[in-house]
Amino acid sequence: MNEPIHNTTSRDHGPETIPVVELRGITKAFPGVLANDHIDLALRGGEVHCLLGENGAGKSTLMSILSGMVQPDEGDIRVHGEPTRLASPKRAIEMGIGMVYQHTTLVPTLTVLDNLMMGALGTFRLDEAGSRARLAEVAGMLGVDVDPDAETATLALGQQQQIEIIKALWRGSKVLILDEPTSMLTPRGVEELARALERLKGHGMAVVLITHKLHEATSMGDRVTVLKQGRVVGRLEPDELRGRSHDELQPVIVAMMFGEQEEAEPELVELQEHVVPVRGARELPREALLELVDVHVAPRGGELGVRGVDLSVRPGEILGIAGVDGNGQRELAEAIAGQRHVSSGEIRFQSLHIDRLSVWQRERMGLRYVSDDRMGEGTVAALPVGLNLVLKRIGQAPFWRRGSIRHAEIERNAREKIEEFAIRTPGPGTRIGTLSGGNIQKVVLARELAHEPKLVVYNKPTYGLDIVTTRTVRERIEALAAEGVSALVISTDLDELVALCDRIAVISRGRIAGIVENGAGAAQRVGELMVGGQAEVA
Amino acid sequence: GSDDSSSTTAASSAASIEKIAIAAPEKGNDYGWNQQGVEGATAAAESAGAEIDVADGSGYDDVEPVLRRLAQRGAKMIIAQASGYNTVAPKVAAEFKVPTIVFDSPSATTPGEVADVETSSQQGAYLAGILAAKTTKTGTLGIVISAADTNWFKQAGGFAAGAKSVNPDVKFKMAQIGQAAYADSAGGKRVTSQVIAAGADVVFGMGDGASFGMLQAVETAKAPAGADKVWFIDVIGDKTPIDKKGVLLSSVIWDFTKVYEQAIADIGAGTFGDQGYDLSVSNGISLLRTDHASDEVWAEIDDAQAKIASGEIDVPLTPDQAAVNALIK
Amino acid sequence: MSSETTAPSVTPGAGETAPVPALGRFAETAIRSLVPVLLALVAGGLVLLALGTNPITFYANVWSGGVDFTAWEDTIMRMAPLTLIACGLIFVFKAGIWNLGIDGQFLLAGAVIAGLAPELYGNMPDALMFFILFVVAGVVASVWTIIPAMLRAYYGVNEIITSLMTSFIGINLANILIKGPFQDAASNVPQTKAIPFTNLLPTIPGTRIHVGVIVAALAAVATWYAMSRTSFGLRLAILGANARAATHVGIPVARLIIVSFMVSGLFIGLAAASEIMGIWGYVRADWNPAFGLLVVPLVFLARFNAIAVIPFVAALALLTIGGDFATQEAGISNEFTLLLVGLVLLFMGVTELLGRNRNLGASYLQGIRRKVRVREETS
Amino acid sequence: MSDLLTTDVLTALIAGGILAGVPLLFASLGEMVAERAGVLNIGLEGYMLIGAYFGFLVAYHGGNTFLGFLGGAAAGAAVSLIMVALCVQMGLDQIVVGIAITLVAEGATALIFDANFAESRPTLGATGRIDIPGLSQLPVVGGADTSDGSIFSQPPIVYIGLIIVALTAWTLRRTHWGLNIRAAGDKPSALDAAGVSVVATRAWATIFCGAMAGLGGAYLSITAAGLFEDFITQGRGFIAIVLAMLARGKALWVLIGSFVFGISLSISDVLQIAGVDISTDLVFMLPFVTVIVVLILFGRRSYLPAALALPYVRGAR
Ligand SMILES: Nc1ncnc2c1ncn2[C@@H]1O[C@H](COP(=O)(O)OP(=O)(O)OP(=O)(O)O)[C@@H](O)[C@H]1O
Ligand SMILES: Nc1ncnc2c1ncn2[C@@H]1O[C@H](COP(=O)(O)OP(=O)(O)OP(=O)(O)O)[C@@H](O)[C@H]1O
Ligand SMILES: [Mg+2]
Ligand SMILES: [Mg+2]
Repeated sequence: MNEPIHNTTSRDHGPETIPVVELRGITKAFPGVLANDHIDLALRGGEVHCLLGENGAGKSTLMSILSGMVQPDEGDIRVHGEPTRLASPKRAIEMGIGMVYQHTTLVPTLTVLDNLMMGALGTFRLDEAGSRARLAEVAGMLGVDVDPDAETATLALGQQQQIEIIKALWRGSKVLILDEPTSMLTPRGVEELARALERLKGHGMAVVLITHKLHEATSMGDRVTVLKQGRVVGRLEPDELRGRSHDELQPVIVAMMFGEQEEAEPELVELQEHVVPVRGARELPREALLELVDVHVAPRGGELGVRGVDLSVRPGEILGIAGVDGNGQRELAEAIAGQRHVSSGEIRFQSLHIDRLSVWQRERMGLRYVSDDRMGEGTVAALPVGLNLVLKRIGQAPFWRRGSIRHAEIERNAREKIEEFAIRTPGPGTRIGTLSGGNIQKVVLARELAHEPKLVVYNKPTYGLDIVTTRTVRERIEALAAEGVSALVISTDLDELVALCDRIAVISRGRIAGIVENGAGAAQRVGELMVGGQAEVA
Repeated sequence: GSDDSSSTTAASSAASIEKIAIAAPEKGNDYGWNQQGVEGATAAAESAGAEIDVADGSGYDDVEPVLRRLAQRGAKMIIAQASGYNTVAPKVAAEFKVPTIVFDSPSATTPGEVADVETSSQQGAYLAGILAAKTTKTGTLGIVISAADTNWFKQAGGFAAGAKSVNPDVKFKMAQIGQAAYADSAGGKRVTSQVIAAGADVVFGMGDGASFGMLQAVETAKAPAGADKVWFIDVIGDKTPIDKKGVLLSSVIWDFTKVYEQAIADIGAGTFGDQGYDLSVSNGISLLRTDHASDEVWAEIDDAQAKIASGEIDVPLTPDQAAVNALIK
Repeated sequence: MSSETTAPSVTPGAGETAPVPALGRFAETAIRSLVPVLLALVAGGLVLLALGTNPITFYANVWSGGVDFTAWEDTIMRMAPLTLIACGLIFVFKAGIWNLGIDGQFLLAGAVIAGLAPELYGNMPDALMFFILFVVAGVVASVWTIIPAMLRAYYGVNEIITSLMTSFIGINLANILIKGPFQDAASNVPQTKAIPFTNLLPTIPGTRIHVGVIVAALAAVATWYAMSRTSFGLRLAILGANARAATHVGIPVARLIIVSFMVSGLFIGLAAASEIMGIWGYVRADWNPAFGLLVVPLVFLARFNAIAVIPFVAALALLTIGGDFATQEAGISNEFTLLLVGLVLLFMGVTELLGRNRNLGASYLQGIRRKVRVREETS
Repeated sequence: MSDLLTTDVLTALIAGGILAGVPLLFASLGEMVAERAGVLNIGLEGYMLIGAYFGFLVAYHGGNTFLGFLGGAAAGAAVSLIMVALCVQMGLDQIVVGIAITLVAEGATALIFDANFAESRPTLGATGRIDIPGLSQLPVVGGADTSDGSIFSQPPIVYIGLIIVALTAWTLRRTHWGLNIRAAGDKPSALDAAGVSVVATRAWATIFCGAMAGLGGAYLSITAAGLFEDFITQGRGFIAIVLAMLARGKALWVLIGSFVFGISLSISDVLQIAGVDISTDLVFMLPFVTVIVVLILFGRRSYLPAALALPYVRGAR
């Protein structure tokens, strides 16, 4: 271990150089799904290779094969030209492949240093001193700063992401795979990541970057591969990327990703994040639908809690909550939804005090919550899609009559929602846990938006979604707002908030640092508040 | 009680009994209660010329099917060798009209169906007390019981009374292993060691499996100050075959043979169940004779036994801990 | 792969939703139930041979001991408490809650009603007395689950620890009650006063089988219905599958934990009432049939299905009743029965696993399910 | 009451506490380690029984108690291989298999013991002790000249046990094995992703658990009872599980818990011997009642590994 990262910069990547890793004809089937269908992919040193594709296209599966987590049904893998079987993550690590998974692989109860030392070979005793030195080295290479003794659970997601990257580089990897590393990061975090990747490229590393944000692909990627339904449907070589602007590249990529669908070209062009216009002011009723007065929520292990938040949302209004992840957003959302007690202060909904009402009662009043943790709490993986769609209606007509389930109603409802939200699933009876993230998110939305919502709290509603799904979700939020359904949209993605909201509040260290009316220059001011808010306490 | 003088004549006249059966909770090789029961029943069957059907190791919980099966297999008398059987056995007896012997349930005695056996084991324990008091060097006697069991309390009291009849100043260290630690041999060893550490050099131990732990504790114990050896007095059965270290001073033997012979005789005479039986020094309770005590001591014990049988000595009955405590304090 | 399988939305037949033909499913179930029993019998037979016992005779004796004469009635009666306990366990296990304090709950309820019965007996119609005793037993056992339930519900204290601890305490408490306030003054062994065996639970006409068996059968049907058809059952299933999701969808988790614990106690109490009022009429100190440990695995093998658990319970009852006779005949320790039950469990697990890999159908065990799915998928 | 204060009685109290506590110490130490790795060994009682039987057997035939301890540990480890194969490897339910192991062990040991030793009922002699020079002459805590010793006069296995406790604590905290074990219980997917075999980590932890429980059982039969008896463990395996969980993953707390429990059993004996009339039912309940009361009064979330009793399957959804 601890071997220094090679400084062999191989800037020239002509076809004559052997790729660090080469995948040929990789095929992988899951029940009902062909996740990877004869995929070829070559990764070269000193390059960032962007992997794009809609939700469920098979990106994570392909990378899991590369990291030894999943075994392919067919195809072969060459590392430095040598045919290699990556039978386990251990083998992959030995072959110099480091992976940052889509879902965190840090042990929350361990310290940062423990997490990094895990799996290191050679010694019996933990080599703390050596590991600290190594941490300093890798952190320096990435240009980040981490506390080795912090308990991992207490760190913000952005910091956890950095540790994941450090972990992937820890044993001197030549290949670094990042599965959607940016979806939780602020624009600043993304910039930092981009700089770090630049440095790694400089050290000759091959980087795979999976993202749903095309501008990240065009700005950071040296090479692009687009997957669709398990197949490679398009590639952009370095010479095709170099020297072309984002606006030129975007339609090309979009066409590759969604080209076969019936959507018309002009619409597709509108998918570009920056094209969505900033919302103008709307006429809204005066009286508040939801009001928070000096709300405090006690923190649980590692959280900040909420410390005196005042907010009000009017009928039909879309209020954004911007801020770096881990500043009390989840606590706030859960307090409104009723999943947590408010330690002091008041929550009023439709002028009623709801502090003491249960989740269930609030749901019946039309207060809905789209959780940011769709796998952990939003759905029950072992239950079928059909039941997941009615989880918040258990015992209610028409799905239950006198306490007994009516399968026909549930099935009918499921078919309706699958159709309406274009959920990709083999059927209503499929266990939801096997769907791709985007499709799980659609099930959650379909459930929350049914049965006359009045106000919906969305926590990172488009996290991890592909562009088409993202657009669908945003359109729904707007369409509902037009019908008078309010929305509280919590997001770390400023662009999203600017595109959607009437007003944007900035949350920082459990407090509201300020509220900005959306309009020209709003993004600027929100950004300032976010920075200022941090500075205020730090 | 019943007179035992007629047992031999009765046995020969009871030709109608072809088969007797016994159900016992544990296996009949425990050097204790179950072995005594099975051996007694076997001997009684033999002397009556009857077949014996042994259902040992029947446990306590599934005994009804066992008893029913014994009845259905043609037993003409069933011995339900456990006080824990004393509610189920009469039920089966009534249904199959089989004379049945139960224990510790005087009210169950029913003419023609059920006869209860009471054990005056305190009488034997009294003799053990005499032996212990004659043997002890430290003047402190240990009493270890494996459970809060009436039979154990009765014997503890008899033991104390017997010892005090020899030496009123003798001290007692008594301890119970657990609520139902009949088979906790590790507990038996632990508690016995502590009783010895508290000064006892003769330990009167009552338990089933736990007795083996007590015996082991005595075997490995360091004698308390003033004594050169620690002795063990057992109950019910005869552990001589496994007493490798020669620490078994004696045992209060419960021999059921005569009682069972009497019951067979009573069936023949049509008087079964008219009254219960009493196992006493006159028909089966005795002290195991070893050569660890002098002949004078044994003579004294024989004398006491005769006096108990004749009623000259009245051994106190101590059915619970409180009654025992009153005696040993 | 054909091109049809490329789109994620096709081949609905694969995996999850494939309908299994009814006969095939039945055959599989039969195979899965019989093979492990046969394997266990073979393994047990080898042990018997080693001990110098003829296995064929031995097993024939198990059967005849459990069925011949009137033993079949005992076997059926033994099923009553086992089934009731199994029902109780389904309510907690399905919710992912480990109530392992069965014996304490069972004995405490038994001790209380055994102490109460002589007081009521003769003062009211028997039917009323039995009703009261069943209710009291259910209430006592379910009250005895409250401490583990509340500690789990409000403090998140692991209920395996607390239910085991309260079980030890309950067993001791039952003994204290039996030897103290409930001691039969007329008896010099520690036990409660008995109600006459002629006045125990009524029997099914023409048999000795007490009506506790009917209570148990009704309980099994009710449990099955509640778990598979009602919203209550689904809430328990969600709690068991994902407790955070339960909170999120508005299930009152703390309350549900307490309710499921108490329902499980209720059934365990009913089991005690049925056993004591149906068979014993009193309780002896130190009486502990220790049903808990035997029933827990059956509930798993039946995959928390109250109807499916009945054949397992029947097999266990037959084995415990007939095993006593067979071991006596063979002159070996009756603990052989335990060995056999344990072997059946082990082989059931193994068969299950092999069966899944040969795609015999759905699995018995929660745990292997996930594992096996992936195996299939990766193979 | 003055009887209570004699040095002999106090020594016996400590000796009794150690006799009762050591089997629990070994078994719950093993269980604690396995639990940290995510394996719940409900079959601890079974491991202990098998360890007790084979420990006794080896000590009896080999004529050497130390061999007996090794034999018990080896037998316990061997039985735990069932758990390794069925649960750790194949992912069968840990509770079902654990209970099956207990039942098989209860049945098998009773059966074999009955067939081999029911008539002869052999016992072993006292286990040899080592006296810590100087200290073993101290009153009460010394115990050189008493039957069962005291703190400074115990069989080597007791001191070895203390060393194992210290080593376990150190290993869990300071070594790669320890780190792997902690990760395997809290987040096995992370351990797997780091290139360490979750199966191997859990397997070793389970084997350690089996060996320790077997050793505890062997101590029970060889030293604490000096003989074997059907069901000699008398539910101690389950008490050890409770103690392991209460220890919250800390070896030191296993040590404290075991001896507190041992001493509390021993105290009830001593009180009775001293003539204090006390129900053993009550005394036996006391440690548990105390813990429950403490939990109710100060009840806070108890720490148990997040992945306890869950099979790990790479990439499962
Ligand atoms: N373990 C599994 N069991 C069953 N199906 C699976 C499994 N893993 C992946 N799939 C399926 O394989 C397909 C590809 O999934 P994958 O996670 O690779 O998509 P992705 O491109 O990473 O999507 P996203 O952008 O949502 O992360 C999906 O349809 C998914 O449902
Ligand atoms: N009370 C309930 N009401 C409605 N649906 C339920 C209920 N309990 C479970 N379900 C769901 O209904 C389906 C069938 O239930 P169940 O788990 O009993 O069947 P199963 O044969 O065991 O299925 P599996 O093989 O998936 O375990 C499952 O998807 C289950 O999640
Ligand atoms: Mg993915
Ligand atoms: Mg199911």
